[in-house]
Amino acid sequence: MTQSHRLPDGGRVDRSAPLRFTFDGVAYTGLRGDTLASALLANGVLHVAPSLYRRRPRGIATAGAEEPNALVQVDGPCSEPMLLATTIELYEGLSAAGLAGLGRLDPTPDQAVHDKMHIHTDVLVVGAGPAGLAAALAAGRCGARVVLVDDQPELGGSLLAGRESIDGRPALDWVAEARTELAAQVDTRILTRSTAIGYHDHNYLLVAERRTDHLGPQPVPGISRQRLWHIRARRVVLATGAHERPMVFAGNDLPGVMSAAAVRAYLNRYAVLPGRRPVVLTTNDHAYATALDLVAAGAQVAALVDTRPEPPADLVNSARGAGIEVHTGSAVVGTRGHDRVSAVRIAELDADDVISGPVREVACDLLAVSGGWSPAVHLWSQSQGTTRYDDDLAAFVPAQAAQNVVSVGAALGVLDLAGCLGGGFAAGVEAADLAGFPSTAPSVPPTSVDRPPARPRPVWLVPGETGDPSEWSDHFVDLQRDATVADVQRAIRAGMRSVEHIKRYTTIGTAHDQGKASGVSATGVIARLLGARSPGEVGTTTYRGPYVPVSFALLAGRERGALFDPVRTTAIHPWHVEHGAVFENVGQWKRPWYYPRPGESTAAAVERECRAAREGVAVMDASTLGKIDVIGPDAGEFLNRVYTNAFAKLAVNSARYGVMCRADGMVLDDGVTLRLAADHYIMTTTTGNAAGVLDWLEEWLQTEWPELRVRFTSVTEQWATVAVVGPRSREVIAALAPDLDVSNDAFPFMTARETRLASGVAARICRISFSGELAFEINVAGWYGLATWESVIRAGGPLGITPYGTETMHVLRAEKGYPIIGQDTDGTVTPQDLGMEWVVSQRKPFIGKRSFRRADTARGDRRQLVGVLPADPAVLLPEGAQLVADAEASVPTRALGHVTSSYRSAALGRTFALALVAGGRERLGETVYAPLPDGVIAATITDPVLYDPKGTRRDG
Amino acid sequence: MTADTQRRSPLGHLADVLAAHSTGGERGVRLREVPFLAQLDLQLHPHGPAAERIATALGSPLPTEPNTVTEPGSLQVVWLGPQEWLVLGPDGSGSATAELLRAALTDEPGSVVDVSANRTTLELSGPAARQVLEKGCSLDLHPRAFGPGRCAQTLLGKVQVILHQVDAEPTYRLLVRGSFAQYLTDWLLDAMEEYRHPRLTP
Amino acid sequence: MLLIACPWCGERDELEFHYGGQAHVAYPADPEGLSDAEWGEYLFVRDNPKGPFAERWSHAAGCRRWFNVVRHTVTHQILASQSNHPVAAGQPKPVIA
Amino acid sequence: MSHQLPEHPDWLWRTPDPKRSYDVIIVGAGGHGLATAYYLARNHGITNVAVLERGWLAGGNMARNTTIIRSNYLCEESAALYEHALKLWEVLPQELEYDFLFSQRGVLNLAHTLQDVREGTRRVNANRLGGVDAEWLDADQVRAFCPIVNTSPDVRYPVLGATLQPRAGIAKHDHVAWALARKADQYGVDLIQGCEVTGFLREGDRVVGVRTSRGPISAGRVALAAAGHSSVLADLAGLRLPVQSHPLQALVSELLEPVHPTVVMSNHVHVYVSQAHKGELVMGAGVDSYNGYGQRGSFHQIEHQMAAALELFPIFARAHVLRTWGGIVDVTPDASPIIGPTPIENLYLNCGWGTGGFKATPASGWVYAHTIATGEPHPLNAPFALERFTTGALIDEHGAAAVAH
Ligand SMILES: Cc1cc2nc3c(=O)[nH]c(=O)nc-3n(C[C@H](O)[C@H](O)[C@H](O)COP(=O)(O)OP(=O)(O)OC[C@H]3O[C@@H](n4cnc5c(N)ncnc54)[C@H](O)[C@@H]3O)c2cc1C
Ligand SMILES: NC(=O)c1ccc[n+]([C@@H]2O[C@H](COP(=O)([O-])OP(=O)(O)OC[C@H]3O[C@@H](n4cnc5c(N)ncnc54)[C@H](O)[C@@H]3O)[C@@H](O)[C@H]2O)c1
Ligand SMILES: Cc1cc2nc3c(=O)[nH]c(=O)nc-3n(C[C@H](O)[C@H](O)[C@H](O)COP(=O)(O)O)c2cc1C
Ligand SMILES: [Zn+2]
Repeated sequence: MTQSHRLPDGGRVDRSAPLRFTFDGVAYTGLRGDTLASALLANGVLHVAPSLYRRRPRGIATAGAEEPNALVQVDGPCSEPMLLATTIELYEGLSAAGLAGLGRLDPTPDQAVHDKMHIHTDVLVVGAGPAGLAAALAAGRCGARVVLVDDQPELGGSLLAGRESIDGRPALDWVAEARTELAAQVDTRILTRSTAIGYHDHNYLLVAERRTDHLGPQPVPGISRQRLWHIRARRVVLATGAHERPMVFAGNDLPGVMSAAAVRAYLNRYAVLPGRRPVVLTTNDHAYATALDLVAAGAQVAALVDTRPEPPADLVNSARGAGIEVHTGSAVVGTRGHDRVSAVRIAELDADDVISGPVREVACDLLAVSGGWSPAVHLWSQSQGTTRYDDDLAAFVPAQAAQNVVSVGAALGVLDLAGCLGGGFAAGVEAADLAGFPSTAPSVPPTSVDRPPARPRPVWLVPGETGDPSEWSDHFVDLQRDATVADVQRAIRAGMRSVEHIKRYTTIGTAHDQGKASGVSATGVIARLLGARSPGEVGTTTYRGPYVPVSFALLAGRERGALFDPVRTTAIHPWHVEHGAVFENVGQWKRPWYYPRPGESTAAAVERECRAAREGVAVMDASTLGKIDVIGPDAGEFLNRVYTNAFAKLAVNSARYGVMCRADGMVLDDGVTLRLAADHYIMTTTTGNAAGVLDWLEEWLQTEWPELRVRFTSVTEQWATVAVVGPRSREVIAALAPDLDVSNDAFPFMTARETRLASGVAARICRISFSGELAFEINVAGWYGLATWESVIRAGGPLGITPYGTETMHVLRAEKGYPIIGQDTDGTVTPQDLGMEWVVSQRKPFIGKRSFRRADTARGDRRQLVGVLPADPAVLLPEGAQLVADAEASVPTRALGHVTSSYRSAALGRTFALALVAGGRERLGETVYAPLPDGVIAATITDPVLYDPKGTRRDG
Repeated sequence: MTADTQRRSPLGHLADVLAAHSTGGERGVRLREVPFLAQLDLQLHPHGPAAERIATALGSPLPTEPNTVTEPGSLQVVWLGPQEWLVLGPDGSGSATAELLRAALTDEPGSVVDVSANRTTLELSGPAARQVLEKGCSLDLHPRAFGPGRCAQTLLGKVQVILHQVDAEPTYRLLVRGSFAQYLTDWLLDAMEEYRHPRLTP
Repeated sequence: MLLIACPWCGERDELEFHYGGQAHVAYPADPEGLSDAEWGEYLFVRDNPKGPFAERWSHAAGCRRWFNVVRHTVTHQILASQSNHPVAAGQPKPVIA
Repeated sequence: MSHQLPEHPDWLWRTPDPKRSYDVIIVGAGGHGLATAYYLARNHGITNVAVLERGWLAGGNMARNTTIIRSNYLCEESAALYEHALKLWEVLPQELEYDFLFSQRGVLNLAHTLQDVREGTRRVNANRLGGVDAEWLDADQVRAFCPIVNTSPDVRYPVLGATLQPRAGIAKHDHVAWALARKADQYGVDLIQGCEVTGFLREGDRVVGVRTSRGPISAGRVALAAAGHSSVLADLAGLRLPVQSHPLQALVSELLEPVHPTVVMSNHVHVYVSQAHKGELVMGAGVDSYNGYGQRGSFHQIEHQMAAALELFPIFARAHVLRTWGGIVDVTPDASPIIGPTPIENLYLNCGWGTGGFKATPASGWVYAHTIATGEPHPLNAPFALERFTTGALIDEHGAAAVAH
């Protein structure tokens, strides 16, 4: 394929590097330095895909991120939808297809890596056009840390598209020197191919860097495909340039209608001639350069249409001098053509934008349009800066800053190069100064000789040749949403007045381009149709991030798969893995759930584990319980205040179970606390609540009781805890801890002993039981956990010691009626509801106490914890089953309560459950019913303690 | 059987993996575990008589400038908060140091808790070490803001760490709770992967 | 991502902190002496201004200290943060009055 | 193929100037205020009503929610209220003569831990007793119902099952608001935009009207429906509420060919996602912990949301975030709303819907209109009175959903 529209020379493309690519299945060749769009145009391809709803032909309309039409799906190991041909850098073998505004997700797993970086800087400059470069140079020279980001592969911004000069030399020479100087500054970082997508509070910006996309779709080993930079900046300089606006006239969506600035970029940067017989339509000075560059490139410019009755004479003369017919005070009022513009219709407009003369048709193959310039205020607005409408510029420009930020250059509405350079430089010096790097030797800013452009004449709505706005259904306001002036008019007729309503009625501005270039044009149209004095009266819709769409994968970064969320493991974990444990996620912890033998069912494994604990000896890794050292002369007093029961008088080396409530009286956590010395306790918390409880303690100490002399240290991982449970546990402990007298008298229930194990390891052994059986907990320093566990297994071997998991632990405790916080409670349960009046001190104050007297909390018919025995002892009530009094009650009906825990019990020889039941303790013996999808289960309410209610087993 | 042969550090089984993933050179980065450091959590009022006694006993005052570390003798004292420090020492030095600190504390309110087994230490060093941390740490680690002798309690990825910069190479130490050690190591190895490959030329 | 100055550790990302709601809400001196309505108010009712708000934060992933901040709830500007005189001033002020 | 949205009607509402006096003034033209106005007229014949809105109609949370509608709440009181709403949703498109794309495509609430499974089963059983459709699905059934969900056991938090409410789904938020507004306007209700309530007119202990940015307006009764701004308004009346306003964010992708047939919510991994009619994926992110009136949130919430989304939906990797935004949600201590009279005569309160009030819109309007018209709560909102924070009779929905979209 020949590149029929490639200019013979010029441009920033590498003619020695031809690249093959396919688009919609057709093979083409382009050059390194091309975008997909410029390569297509070089091959004479303009049309991309039909429009979304009306299936109208649409072509490449711009040369950048504001593109409304040229959406493509790019093939690769995982194809990617909805990329812009105007921003995709061409690479060898690129394959893409046009999309009609609707993407397709590829189910192939995405193997690409995306990562993140967090950096800080004194000055962040966004945009490396003349204004941004000048700002970065200046700030860097002051010694500030500078980060300069730009979304293009090379620095220069709009200079890449033009033929300007700076300091009397080609502007791109200056850019090259600036780049060299910046690269030499130690503390300056340049990020190209990097788009600032978000500007958040406290000067926090997000920058999306495309690291390998230009190399092709294959992952590059070791290099993330894209990277999200999190940048905290002391000062920000926004030099994001301006977007050229489209104009709204009949048939403005035909392929071949293109932004004049884009045409200039295609000519000068990509050496592509988008049309051989163009017409230029403008409201302002800028498009004259496009017209002249077109002539220079060999095009025959059929007409230059300027809306202004009296454009600057020098511009008109230079155009006429180049052989261009100039129509002043006129506009293009319509286009002709099917798949591509073939002619435009030109007419004069009077001061009220009404057609005031004959319409002339001029043949052409391209219409370059400059509807004016909208400063790219997106990031500014995201930073909560305000904008105001500037009548002279016919644009919304930054007004009041909300953070430490300034806008410069075209982003501020400064449209002359000299102003951009000077303003950028001054802003760089100032930003550095405010960040603490005053300039010692102010250098001279670079200069240019151009002058600020003359006043534009925006024509927000070019009238149709016939009819009224309600009929102008090919005056497109939003190309991607196929939304037209007729749609806007309809919204207004329906009563809509606010730009936000019209947006939502018409969907204008909600497509992929988010109205980047067309949004202000839409405001202009609305203003016109509402009869508003100026677009400023109507305003714009809210600018929201991201500035350009970014992939989910980029935002997810590396928090995927194995790194999605931390996995916490105990010191004994390797043993559990080796011995086939099935794990349960408890918070971030992995806890053994049960240890099935080969071929064994869950139920059988749990039954076997339970039996071992009730009849022989069993062992569990209890290391995940939270542990907090509570130290100080007021430790006891402190515990008295946070627990419902008293701890101040607990004997040294004794342990006590405690319950904590929130201030509203609901159970927060429970656990056993051991007193190690007069001023030293160690508290245990539930696995999931460890961090929360420590926070809770610190909060009360620091914010309410700073006078209490007590300190907390989290020691959860300091200690590995091995629970040895069962009537024969004493034998195991005796073997392990030869120095310890393990007899009941010498080592009673709820006491602790420090000892040295036979292995030489120092241990603290407690007699605590969560199963009702004789039981011991061995605590050793975390790094001895595994060895200690192994020695327990060895010592218990002859007794058939059986490791057990959380499921067995749950069965054993439920048989004893012990609740699990979070399973048998849900934040609405008091200790009294759990039947634990005994744990609630009547004598001392504690957090939550006052709440028990509230009307509802004191009610007798609150849901209370009871046991529930299914009538059929083989039937297991599902946890979460609801209980009703009347099996026949018709729906809707109120439940009495629900089953919180339910198990098969080997010890009881039947199934059983715990439930929270309204007035449950008054209902012992009553029959209740659990209506379930596949039938009703009858059950009897009982006391929750079903196993060994007298507690005869805990001493062995 | 002596107790020491029974000890397992949380990452002991990964020593070879860490070595294999470490790289040298201009953008190299190395990771290793420094197991079994003695660690004592010390809390007390920074200006009471006990603090003075501790200064005398250690031969240097506790660091009171936030986010700094002092190095009396073979110990390192890491500032954790206005009234809290972590005293680090060589393996085995814990009980002696604890005694010294407790003795100095006497009956002044405060606490000394042996937390040697609570955390393990990862050492990350080499020219790319800072970049590896920047992948998941929001602190400003630029030499102007952070450097040898500085420390912070912060987040690396989703994991809470005590970060301590040891030297200017840079070498960092990361103290992490044992239960998170494996995950943090996986995270670090993944973040280091980039530096095993040639730099991408623009 | 707010940047919050811990009076002790310095400026850190919001993620390191726990939010503690309105500042200066003291635990009632005598809860038992309160009516249900007063107690309910203490439990559940907090100011919720649109504008400057004195609130508590705890540096949960850092030094675990609680402190007060005045933040504008629309702009998120931090208008005041409990000042940092950790050592010189001796015993840190009880934070919440 | 993507769908073009149904056309809006040719006529929506008038833009009247405020009269000097109304029987009822509703403050806030969000979904709840509009539904209240509609039902005041429809059910109670009260039409001398103004809805005052400081910004543009339905531009608050109504413009920014993820449109999830379901009634499978945990507490009986909640389920009854939300189920009343669901039944109204089922008839409203016809009644309002407006196709607001109510789509009963089902909502899955995924369970990832054994505790999630218990809670899910509890909710399913409670819902069935309450007359709310609910099913429990195991992981295979989840995959069959929504094939793009990753039900592999190898992920960090595998899907262990889900509750399904088949009648639940989504509706197009603005269309809903406009449908209500249009009918209210037809009944003669004045919808007055750009009119901020800045104070209350009082006669002794009674409220007799409001001060506004457009002058004082008197009223027989004043009913607040200001969502995130409820505390600010209550404060003007000297009332303190158990409500805190937090930022909550959401986002959309570009338009994509249909891949996601239902609505999936996961509290544990934190994902809420549906695919709207046009084709965009609509997702909710987390609530910021701190108070905020800025209609924007912290970006880490979005990043976390994306990681979570990819954990559950690997196919979303190359979808793109097109736009993010935030709302201001009014959160109560028990995550349930407050609807009823206030201690101040003639002043009524409807707030505290937090992250989940869109789905309740019709029922909220129904019961609130009843309360305003009769001075007494409707049986459905009686339990949701302000007094519950004194008695302790909270309707605690935290157990059911940390975020109750
Ligand atoms: C991101 C996000 C996602 C959500 N997702 C869901 C979901 O999936 N499902 C669901 O059920 N719910 C969801 N919600 C919650 C739901 O949007 C709200 O609960 C509900 O919209 C609140 O009721 P409303 O529509 O009346 O509020 P709003 O629309 O906020 O209406 C309140 C109105 O009061 C006005 N107002 C305030 N002060 C004054 C004053 N002084 N004078 C005059 N007017 C005033 C405001 O401008 C506003 O228009 C979500 C919310 C958010 C923010
Ligand atoms: N005469 C006129 O009417 C007229 C009109 C417009 C522009 N201009 C000329 O254009 C130039 C403007 O210079 P300037 O420096 O202000 O702007 P610029 O357009 O030259 O540079 C802006 C740069 O910022 C980049 N950018 C924008 N948003 C970004 C983001 N979010 N993240 C990363 N990069 C982003 C752009 O790609 C571009 O490279 C001047 O030379 C001026 O004369 C003239
Ligand atoms: C369900 C839903 C779908 C949306 N779809 C789109 C969309 O396709 N394109 C878009 O730009 N915005 C979409 N939005 C977001 C709105 O543009 C807008 O951000 C939101 O209403 C909040 O308003 P604000 O951004 O003006 O503050 C959607 C919002 C919702 C609630
Ligand atoms: Zn701190």
